[in-house]
Amino acid sequence: MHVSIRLFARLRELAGADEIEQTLPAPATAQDAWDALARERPALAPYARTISCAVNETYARLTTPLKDGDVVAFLPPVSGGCGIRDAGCGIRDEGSGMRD
Amino acid sequence: MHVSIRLFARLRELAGADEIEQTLPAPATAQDAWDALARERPALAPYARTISCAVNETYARLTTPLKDGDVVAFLPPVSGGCGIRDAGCGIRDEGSGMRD
Amino acid sequence: MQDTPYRVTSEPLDERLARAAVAGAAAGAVTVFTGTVRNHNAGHRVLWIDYEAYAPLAVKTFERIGDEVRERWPDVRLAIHHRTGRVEIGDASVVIAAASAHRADAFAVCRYAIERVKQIAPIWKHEHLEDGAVWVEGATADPDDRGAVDTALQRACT
Amino acid sequence: MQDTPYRVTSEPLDERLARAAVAGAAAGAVTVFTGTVRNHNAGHRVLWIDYEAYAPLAVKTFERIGDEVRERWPDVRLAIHHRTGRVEIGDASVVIAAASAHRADAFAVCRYAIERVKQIAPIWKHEHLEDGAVWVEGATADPDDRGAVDTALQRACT
Repeated sequence: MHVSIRLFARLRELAGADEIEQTLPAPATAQDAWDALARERPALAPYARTISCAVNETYARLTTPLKDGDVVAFLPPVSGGCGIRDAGCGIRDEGSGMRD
Repeated sequence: MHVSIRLFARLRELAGADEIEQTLPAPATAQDAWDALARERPALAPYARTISCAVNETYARLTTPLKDGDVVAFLPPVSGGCGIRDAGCGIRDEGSGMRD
Repeated sequence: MQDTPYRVTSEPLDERLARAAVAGAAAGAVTVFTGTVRNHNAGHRVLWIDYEAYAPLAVKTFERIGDEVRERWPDVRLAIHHRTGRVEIGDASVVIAAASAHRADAFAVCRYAIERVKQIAPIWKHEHLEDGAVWVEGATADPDDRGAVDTALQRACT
Repeated sequence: MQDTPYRVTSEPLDERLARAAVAGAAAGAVTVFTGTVRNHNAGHRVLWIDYEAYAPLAVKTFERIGDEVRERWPDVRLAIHHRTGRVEIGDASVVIAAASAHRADAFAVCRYAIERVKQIAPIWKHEHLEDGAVWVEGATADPDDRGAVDTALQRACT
């Protein structure tokens, strides 16, 4: 099956693309899509345990089965909201920054 | 001694005046000024236990000694802030309204 | 007027003025609370509310609340603007702004300040209903009452 | 646009739009939270921040936060506006407005919503410093994580 993968923020930069067409043997889950992606782009591998995933613009578990044509997004840990990671808005609980 | 008394809200309406010149035998406290006021205007008497007092535009105890020329304000229970007494802004703890 | 943190005014309130009075490059978080006049109260239709204030004492009281805030939250900036006179349904009677580097403090100070305003500001509501007018009487104002301060702190979640 | 409660936009944010999206005659209390970009971070001078979002999922996530709020606080109205792209120092990255008949709920919902935005909105900060740029990575977004919801509720003082 063919799925379209969307990448954001540092994942996008590490992969050098925000959109990647991926072919997977059926049946496949979102986890399978990630595994295929990270095999081809080992720089992404360290994110295996911290990504979130969305299928067709809806948050989904990595165990979600995929269908042909699905859009699968992989999201690094998020940091929306306000200000600055350790001070602005009191964001004391966020992880450290990732240098480009 | 002479002091100038200021009244607000329902106290003002009950007294029919917002400013009253009062002569008091010296020495006198804010409590003495209230007592003289309430003697002359018995409608104010029910407020004896719930008034606050300010002397020269500063909150003061009723035990504060007065000087000639002081401005003494007597304040009924306050209700500033927002909305409505039992609903607007969640003002659930306020007293009931006082009909004119 | 633009940057006056503590105001009692018969003019309509504008949240932007309260916000401008606390804004600064160090503030990552600004919380603005607006209290407005509602159109009903315990089953009675409210037509409008007249707010009466002892204005010079009210401004001093806001400054005192500012001092209380500074002692506990030294880095938070606060503004309190309260309206007097006739306030129509939907219009703001009070606007409170708090700015801080930390959102927890901006929320806490804003909440603390509205509680203290209600407890000790020399201001009175005169509700105008269809069948007459009612003076609303809440708390006996006592700025030194520690119990009231503790209640305000508790409601501010601190 | 005037009354859109949930927005992701590259335009500068205006608190009045978020306020307008929640205002109504039943609301006696409106709380507006604004998060702005600060000029320093852990000793580094910040020049500006780029916010990247997965916009359609971000709007859906705001709607989800709205659903969570409605379940717990049925009478509170909520708006969440988040900016994307380059945001200069002092400018707002996020504005959250909550309106209620009760001030306690307006404060609680506003605080709950900013905590949830930080936990689960698919949005990323790219800080531009004098010596380069840094991706800020916070929480792994998991909308179904009850522990995160409990943390947000606790911070909302409920």
